[in-house]
Amino acid sequence: MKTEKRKKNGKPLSVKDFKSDRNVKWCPGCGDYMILSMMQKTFTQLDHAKEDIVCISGIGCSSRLPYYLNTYGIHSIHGRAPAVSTGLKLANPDLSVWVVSGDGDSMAIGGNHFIHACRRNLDINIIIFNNKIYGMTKGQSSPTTPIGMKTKTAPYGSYEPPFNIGELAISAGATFFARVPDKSPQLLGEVMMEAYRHKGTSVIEVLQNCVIFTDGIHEKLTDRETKDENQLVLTQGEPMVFGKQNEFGIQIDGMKLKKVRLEDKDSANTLIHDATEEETQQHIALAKLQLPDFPVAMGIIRNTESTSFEEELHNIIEQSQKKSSYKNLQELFHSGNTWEVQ
Amino acid sequence: MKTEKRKKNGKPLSVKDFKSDRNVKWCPGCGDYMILSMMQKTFTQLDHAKEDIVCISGIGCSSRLPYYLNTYGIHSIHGRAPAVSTGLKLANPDLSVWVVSGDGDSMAIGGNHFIHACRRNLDINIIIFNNKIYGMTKGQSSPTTPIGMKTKTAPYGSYEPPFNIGELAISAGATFFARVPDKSPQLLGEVMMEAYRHKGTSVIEVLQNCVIFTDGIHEKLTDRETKDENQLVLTQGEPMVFGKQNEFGIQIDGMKLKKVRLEDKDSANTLIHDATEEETQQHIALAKLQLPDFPVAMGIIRNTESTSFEEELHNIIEQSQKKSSYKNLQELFHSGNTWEVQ
Amino acid sequence: MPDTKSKMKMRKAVVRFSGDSGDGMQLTGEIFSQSSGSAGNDLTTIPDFPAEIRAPQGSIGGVSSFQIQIGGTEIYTPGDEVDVLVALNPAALSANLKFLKPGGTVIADRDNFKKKFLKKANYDENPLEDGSLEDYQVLAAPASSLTKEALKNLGLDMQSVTRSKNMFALGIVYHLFNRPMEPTIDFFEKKFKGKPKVIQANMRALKAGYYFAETTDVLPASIVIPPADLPKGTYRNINGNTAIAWGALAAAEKSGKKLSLSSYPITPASEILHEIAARKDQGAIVLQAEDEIAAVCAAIGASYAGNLSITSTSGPGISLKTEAMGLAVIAELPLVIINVQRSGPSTGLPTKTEQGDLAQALYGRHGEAPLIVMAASSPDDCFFYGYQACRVAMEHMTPVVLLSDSYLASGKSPWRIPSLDELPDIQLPEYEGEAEDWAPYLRDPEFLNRYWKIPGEKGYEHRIGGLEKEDISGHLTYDPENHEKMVHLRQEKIDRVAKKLPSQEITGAQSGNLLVVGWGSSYGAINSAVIELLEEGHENVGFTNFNYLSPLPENTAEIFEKFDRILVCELNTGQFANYLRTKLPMFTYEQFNKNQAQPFFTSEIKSEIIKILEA
Amino acid sequence: MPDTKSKMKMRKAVVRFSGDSGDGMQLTGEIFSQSSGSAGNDLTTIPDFPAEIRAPQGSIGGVSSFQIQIGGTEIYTPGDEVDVLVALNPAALSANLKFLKPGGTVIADRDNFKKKFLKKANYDENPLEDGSLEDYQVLAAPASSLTKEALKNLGLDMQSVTRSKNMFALGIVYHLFNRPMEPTIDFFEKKFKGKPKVIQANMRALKAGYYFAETTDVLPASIVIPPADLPKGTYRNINGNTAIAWGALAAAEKSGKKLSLSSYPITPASEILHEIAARKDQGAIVLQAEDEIAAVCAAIGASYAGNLSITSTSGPGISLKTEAMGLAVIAELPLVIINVQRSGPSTGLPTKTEQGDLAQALYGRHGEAPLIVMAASSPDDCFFYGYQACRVAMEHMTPVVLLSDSYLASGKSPWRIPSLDELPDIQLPEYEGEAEDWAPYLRDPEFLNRYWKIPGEKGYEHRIGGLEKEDISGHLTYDPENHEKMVHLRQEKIDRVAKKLPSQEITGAQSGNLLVVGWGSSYGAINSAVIELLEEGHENVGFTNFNYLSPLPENTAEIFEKFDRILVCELNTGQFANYLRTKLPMFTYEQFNKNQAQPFFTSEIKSEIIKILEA
Ligand SMILES: Cc1ncc(C[n+]2csc(CCOP(=O)(O)OP(=O)(O)O)c2C)c(N)n1
Ligand SMILES: Cc1ncc(C[n+]2csc(CCOP(=O)(O)OP(=O)(O)O)c2C)c(N)n1
Ligand code: SF4
Ligand code: SF4
Ligand SMILES: [Mg+2]
Ligand SMILES: [Mg+2]
Repeated sequence: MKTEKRKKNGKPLSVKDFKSDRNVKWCPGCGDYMILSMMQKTFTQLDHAKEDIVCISGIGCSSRLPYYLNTYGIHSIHGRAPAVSTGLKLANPDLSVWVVSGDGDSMAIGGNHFIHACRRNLDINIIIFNNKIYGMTKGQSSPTTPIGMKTKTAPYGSYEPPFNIGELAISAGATFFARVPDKSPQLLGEVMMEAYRHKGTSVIEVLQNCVIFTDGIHEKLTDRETKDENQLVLTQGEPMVFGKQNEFGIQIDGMKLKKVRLEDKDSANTLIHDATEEETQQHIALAKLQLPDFPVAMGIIRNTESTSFEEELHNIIEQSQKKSSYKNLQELFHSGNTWEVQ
Repeated sequence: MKTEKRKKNGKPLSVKDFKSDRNVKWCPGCGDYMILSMMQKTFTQLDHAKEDIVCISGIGCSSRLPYYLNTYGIHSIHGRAPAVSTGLKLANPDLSVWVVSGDGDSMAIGGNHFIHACRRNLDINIIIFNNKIYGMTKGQSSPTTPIGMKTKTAPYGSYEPPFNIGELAISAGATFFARVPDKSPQLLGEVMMEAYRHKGTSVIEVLQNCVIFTDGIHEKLTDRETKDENQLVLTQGEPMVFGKQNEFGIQIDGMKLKKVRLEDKDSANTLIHDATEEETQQHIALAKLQLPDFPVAMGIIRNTESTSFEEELHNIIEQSQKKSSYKNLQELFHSGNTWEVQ
Repeated sequence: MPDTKSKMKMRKAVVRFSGDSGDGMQLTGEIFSQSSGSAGNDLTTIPDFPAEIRAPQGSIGGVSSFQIQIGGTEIYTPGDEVDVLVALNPAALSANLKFLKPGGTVIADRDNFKKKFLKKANYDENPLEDGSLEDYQVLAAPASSLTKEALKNLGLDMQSVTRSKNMFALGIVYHLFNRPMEPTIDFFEKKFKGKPKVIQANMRALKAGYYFAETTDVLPASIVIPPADLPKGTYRNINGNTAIAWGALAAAEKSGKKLSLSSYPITPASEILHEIAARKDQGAIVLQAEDEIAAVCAAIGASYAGNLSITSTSGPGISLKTEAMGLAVIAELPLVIINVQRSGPSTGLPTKTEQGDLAQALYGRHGEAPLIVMAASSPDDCFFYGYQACRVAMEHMTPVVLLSDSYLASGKSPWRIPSLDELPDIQLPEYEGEAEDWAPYLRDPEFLNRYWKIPGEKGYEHRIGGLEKEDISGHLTYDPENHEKMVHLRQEKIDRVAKKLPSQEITGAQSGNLLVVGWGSSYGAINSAVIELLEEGHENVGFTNFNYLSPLPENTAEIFEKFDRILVCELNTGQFANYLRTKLPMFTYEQFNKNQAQPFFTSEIKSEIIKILEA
Repeated sequence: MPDTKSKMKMRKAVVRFSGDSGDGMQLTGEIFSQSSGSAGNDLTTIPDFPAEIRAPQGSIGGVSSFQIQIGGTEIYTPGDEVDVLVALNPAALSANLKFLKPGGTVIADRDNFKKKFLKKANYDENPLEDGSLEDYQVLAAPASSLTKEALKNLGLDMQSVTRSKNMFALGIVYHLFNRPMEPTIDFFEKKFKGKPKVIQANMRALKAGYYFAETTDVLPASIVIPPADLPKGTYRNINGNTAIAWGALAAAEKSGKKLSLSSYPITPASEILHEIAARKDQGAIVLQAEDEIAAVCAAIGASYAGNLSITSTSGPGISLKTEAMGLAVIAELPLVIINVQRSGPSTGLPTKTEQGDLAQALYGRHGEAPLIVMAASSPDDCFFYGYQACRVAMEHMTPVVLLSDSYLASGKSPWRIPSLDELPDIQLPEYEGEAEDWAPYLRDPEFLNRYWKIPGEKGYEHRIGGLEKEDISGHLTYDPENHEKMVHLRQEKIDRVAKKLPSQEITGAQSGNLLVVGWGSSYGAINSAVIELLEEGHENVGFTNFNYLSPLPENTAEIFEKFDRILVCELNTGQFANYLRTKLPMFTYEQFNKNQAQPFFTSEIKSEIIKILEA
């Protein structure tokens, strides 16, 4: 209701409307710029009015983003953006809430809030800028740092097995998960719009390049030469094929996925992508595909229907209000045993 | 090395050796008693000497356990036992470390430490007493409380989708996951012993009955009448069959599992359990099987090989010590630019 | 009813109900409280039950007790010493005899004093028979057997029959205190509606006890407590946790805001969460968060969204909320943080009371992060301070820490139910200028609070956060002078709240020799002590109890100046005394402290004061 | 080298190198520090770089600076006002001119003062030409072009050539201060081993600058700073973070314990974690935890396991560690918590300095949870206090909070490298009685610490935790008297550490009119101020700086008594002053506070003292 009213009254918004008056202070060349710009672009297309959008972040280079976005926003504390947004969204379910976070912010200190946001399925959109490093604090390992990579805290090479963000999110209950490289703006825009449309927690992992500390870390995936072979771009209802000439496909083999070079005969067995499937196994398997044996899955891996947490809660509130023995506070206060003093 | 020395010198231990002098204070009938008793029994069979065992817990009814176990132990703070044990195990990898926790302790406040313990693959054993409620604080919802159940904090019925502990653990990286009802002591003992033998983080979910707040919550699984049909007890290398006459089996259907009534012809397709398989999909699918459509999987669902975190770290320490430019601290202190004042 | 006993008038009396955890002592006590309230007495109650969820039956560890002080005068504590002790089994007697006054009355269930239970309570001999109770008046009633008798033919199972003996004991107490049974029978009918057998069982047991007492000669006289002189109105008993929850609900209604509560369970604060979770039926928006950090962060989100936002916890939870509280301070968001203190440090003695978290409330955050600190002083005034905390938070755009404690949380006292009209108005910090002139950190010139603009308001889009900001514009800045300005400004904003606070008042002497100072829940014991001392002729003693701690009321120094000596009494090692030393260093503070994880006794305070007066 | 200039002797001088973030100013400064150290000067340095990881080139926000004070006398601060300012571009000049003394020297790269860069620095006119610098001595050298000239034919890419201009500037400064170039050229050879072109480039640029200065007449006289009178030994420059890390490594080695560090990265503490992570080559066991809570909990685990266990962080991280610190207190485990303070509240000004977390260190936990608090006062003494913190923690079985701050962390001063023998012995709390007599909370009769028995020791199996425990046995108990005893005992254990601490000492007047009090890192500025005042004839002023805050040194009151007035200077609103008011309420404390997220200037302290003396 509210949404429609706003749409009618407002004049169409432009990217400029979403630019704040603050100077953007990321390093020149940082992948964060593209994400910001796609958010601004996406926001012009939302059904929500500008004043009904809230962007909440934690701490990190990525988490500076709300300052550059002319909406309501909170630059909160390290790792806590999902928690802050949970309180906010429950308090006012009419808002469109966007969480912006880094791989350290959401996978290290914020891991608990992240998995609980996924579990609850609050209708918020969480964008994780995965540069596989702590940018803001100058180059320490994060829980997505690959084994072997040298960082300030792993001077002899990292030896911690990294999280796969998609696997963790889906297992924790996320009903929407997508992955996009910062270098694919169009896909990023589409994914953001789908995340917006999806009811429930949407997690978008953006493979983001940090020019200072992990420059080129996603290169194999984004390089013009190699990207067709190394990205499996998923489209709902379409077969999972990739390669310059779509010469490869993904098929199943027991409960695993296998990569095949497509000959005419086996293209029939190529999996058709269904992000809306309830079961998580296939989505998890897709999220886990890695180089060099497999391409990395991009686009919307999971997108299933279910009631959002705030709907559930507000339904219960409504129901219990209807059924309550107390019409108002005074009745509550006077319930049970009372007595008069004259 | 150490272990062997100890074994030789010590006399065989009995359950009594592991009983502390404190009165056990759980409610009469609580499922925790059985878990304690199976731990004490298992400990008599370990290669580790009694003084090399440490039991670390958080806060909750379950977390009182270390007081009743005559080993070294820490009753730490709510949710933090995996973190405490990480520091302890890294400091002294020779110890056998057992974490005891509740569903609230490890899935709510301790969720982050839990997933990071699974990710790192430290060689510790985490036993989660899953009574699907906060016992100690008298009956609030936990992240494993089923939807619809009334609790002190969900007086109108719970509306939060619960975590599946196994799914979360495996996705976070756990190399060992098992599930056992408190009413199956023998299986519990076997699983504990396997967890002990397994190198890396072992997670054991015990379906524990809280006689006060969730009495009978696991009844369908443990009741003599129904348990054969409702439990799928997994054994390494054996087909996945269940039912009073093993008349049902589990097979695959795309990337999903399906339950079939076994006729001679299709028993060949019945899955053979392989807990050692690297890929996680099948283990996750097993961990997620639920009533009423499926039996619940019990026993060791996943048990894969990999180097433990403390081994990795101590290897690097050794390597870097060998390669270091500084033989000792004095050399470090004098490295770089120094000058003399006479 | 024929009145066969002589009557003894008492100004106040303390009754303690005790028995096994399964004996229903809390309910028994509650019913007696209600009947006392209805009889016009003032009262205060306190439960005392095992830390274990279910301790072994008949053991000393498993004793559950309920203490109540009732009076024809104002009652501030559940009483130091007990006049009447109900002990349903040997363990209850063993655990509670130490509280009984010399000459006090014991009402015991003789049937339960058999070998098995005596042994569990470490008695070699039956104390009802071996003469060890000769300093007391003992009514050893065959409660179990007479209850069984009274309930036969009802068709109830044995367990239900046995359990009804608590009502038998209550019947004896009713007779002892000349209480009418009708209102209680009405209560049974309401509470057990649809379960006629249970109603019957309770009623019959109650009556059996009453008539047993009437026909026995053991109790020398029945006691009459005249009604107390309380303000007119409708009353109910309330505990501190419910009162805080209701105070917040009232503040939401009065301010026209929705109430958001985000909490994580912890003893002894959980009940606030339980109550508000049940109050979804009043529109409350409740989140049981995954931990205390999530709870306070969600509360910050709800506050930014424009709701009246609160989070409730106890010590360990507060420690976890520390970081986010700093964010609320620098962001200048309204937020109420309720700390129902328990005994520390660390996990400490989680079911016991202490005033140990004051220093943390004042100084617990990194950097200079001032906020409001207030404390409730009785179970019923938890309602008012719950309300006030919400009001001050919203009016001044600041986090407020409200300190309660285990003692207030579980204790009960009669609460006069106010109408919403009686409660002070809540003036939300509404911006009234032009949209163009507004800025996120534009301030009210008098109180320095900023204005509360919330998502959904067009043209007021703005970002807040934890980085230092330029005043007014809210833009990030590293400017040294600006930081200095903001540090002072945030403190000054808190200090100016004092202008709105009521003056600090003194009970007893308005000037003189000794001013006794308390804060929060020590109020009851100190007040009783000082009143008794005044009655005993110590005219030189005054008492003042602080509910507002940061900022202190404006006239604090003025009051302190009027006395030669100042004695600060608190349940910690001197945290408030130390705070006063920093705020008003010109005075000398003596201390009386207790660190036993239990409230002050009136007698302790009295003798300390006398010691000082006589020194 | 022919000496063509007159020489000017100075006792101390301040040089500030500034340029764009890409200009290598930090390295330039470091090299100058080393050469100053080698020349026998005492010194203190401080870097000052943008908060952004990479700010736009040529902008004022992108200026990176490095300041150093060198002296033939002891040097305690990087200096208030600058004698020589190197400014490689207009932005650097614009940002730093305010620090330059009237009459001071500017060394600028004339080649960079062109339109584009002038504009970025908001200059309409070229300040090197418009006369606006006429109060200063200006050497506008064509640094870029001469460097290019000097490096031609080397075959280096343009960028490397351009970048070498910092060495040209350094060459000028070397000539100005009569510094030999050889040691620096040796350094190039070591640092750039295997890259002969880079060695050549740096060397040529340095020499070009040197000879340019020699042949130009603009600088009137070259400066000679005589060597300072420092204790004999081998020295190196060290910053506070490295010094703390090394102090802990030394304590581990000295005590025969392994070092465990569990930390989560945070500015400005991360470097301690980086350094110890690299010191796996010395056997250090390092965990980068998932958050600060995990870090402190892992540290508790490592401590129970028997390692020297530390955790390092800054304000927001400390707030998160609060709860677990309480566990370490009640469990009585050795643990060092390092807080490299930054400017708060909340995220605050994360790269800036403040002494804002003292009150939190003292009172930040729920319940009564006393621990040791100490603070380092210079970059080099961070080594000693790092060592001491570890020593006290282990000897007394207690958590210790060590306070450093951003200023100490990034500043450098010369450190005389000690041998391990020189360091105080560490006496581990070894139990020497019979195994049967041992109990987990059995205590040393003198210092009340319990003994450290660790997993692996047969016959000493025991459990610890956060619940209140009976003394000696460690069994859980709710006994009221026991709790009171334990509350006092935990405090007394901390207080008794004072017996082992050195006496607090006074600089300047040992009694008299005014005692200036500081703590931690304010030492440098206050000490310089007081020394200057003494030299100027203010004989009545003494100065004492506290490194041990909880407990205070035993002779603190004794010292305070000797002065008429006490002035407490600190970078917060008065946290230490307030603490003193609670500990020693018999004295009156005046305050001088600064909340600008930057250290005191010597001049500020001086003028405050003079104001007080003259009042
Ligand atoms: C409680 C707390 N701990 C640590 C920090 C320091 N800190 C700020 S950002 C950050 C990590 C940022 O990494 P990431 O989330 O990956 O964001 P990026 O900078 O890479 O975008 C850390 C550790 C903090 N601000 N607060
Ligand atoms: C920081 C903190 N928050 C809250 C609590 C209160 N608390 C103690 S145990 C517990 C939950 C216990 O539930 P669970 O882990 O499922 O254990 P159970 O008692 O059911 O075995 C809670 C919330 C606490 N002790 N510390
Ligand atoms: S440090 Fe990396 S992530 Fe941060 S702004 Fe620079 S390029 Fe971007
Ligand atoms: S409350 Fe439940 S979980 Fe706790 S001891 Fe009792 S039965 Fe066991
Ligand atoms: Mg990152
Ligand atoms: Mg539980």
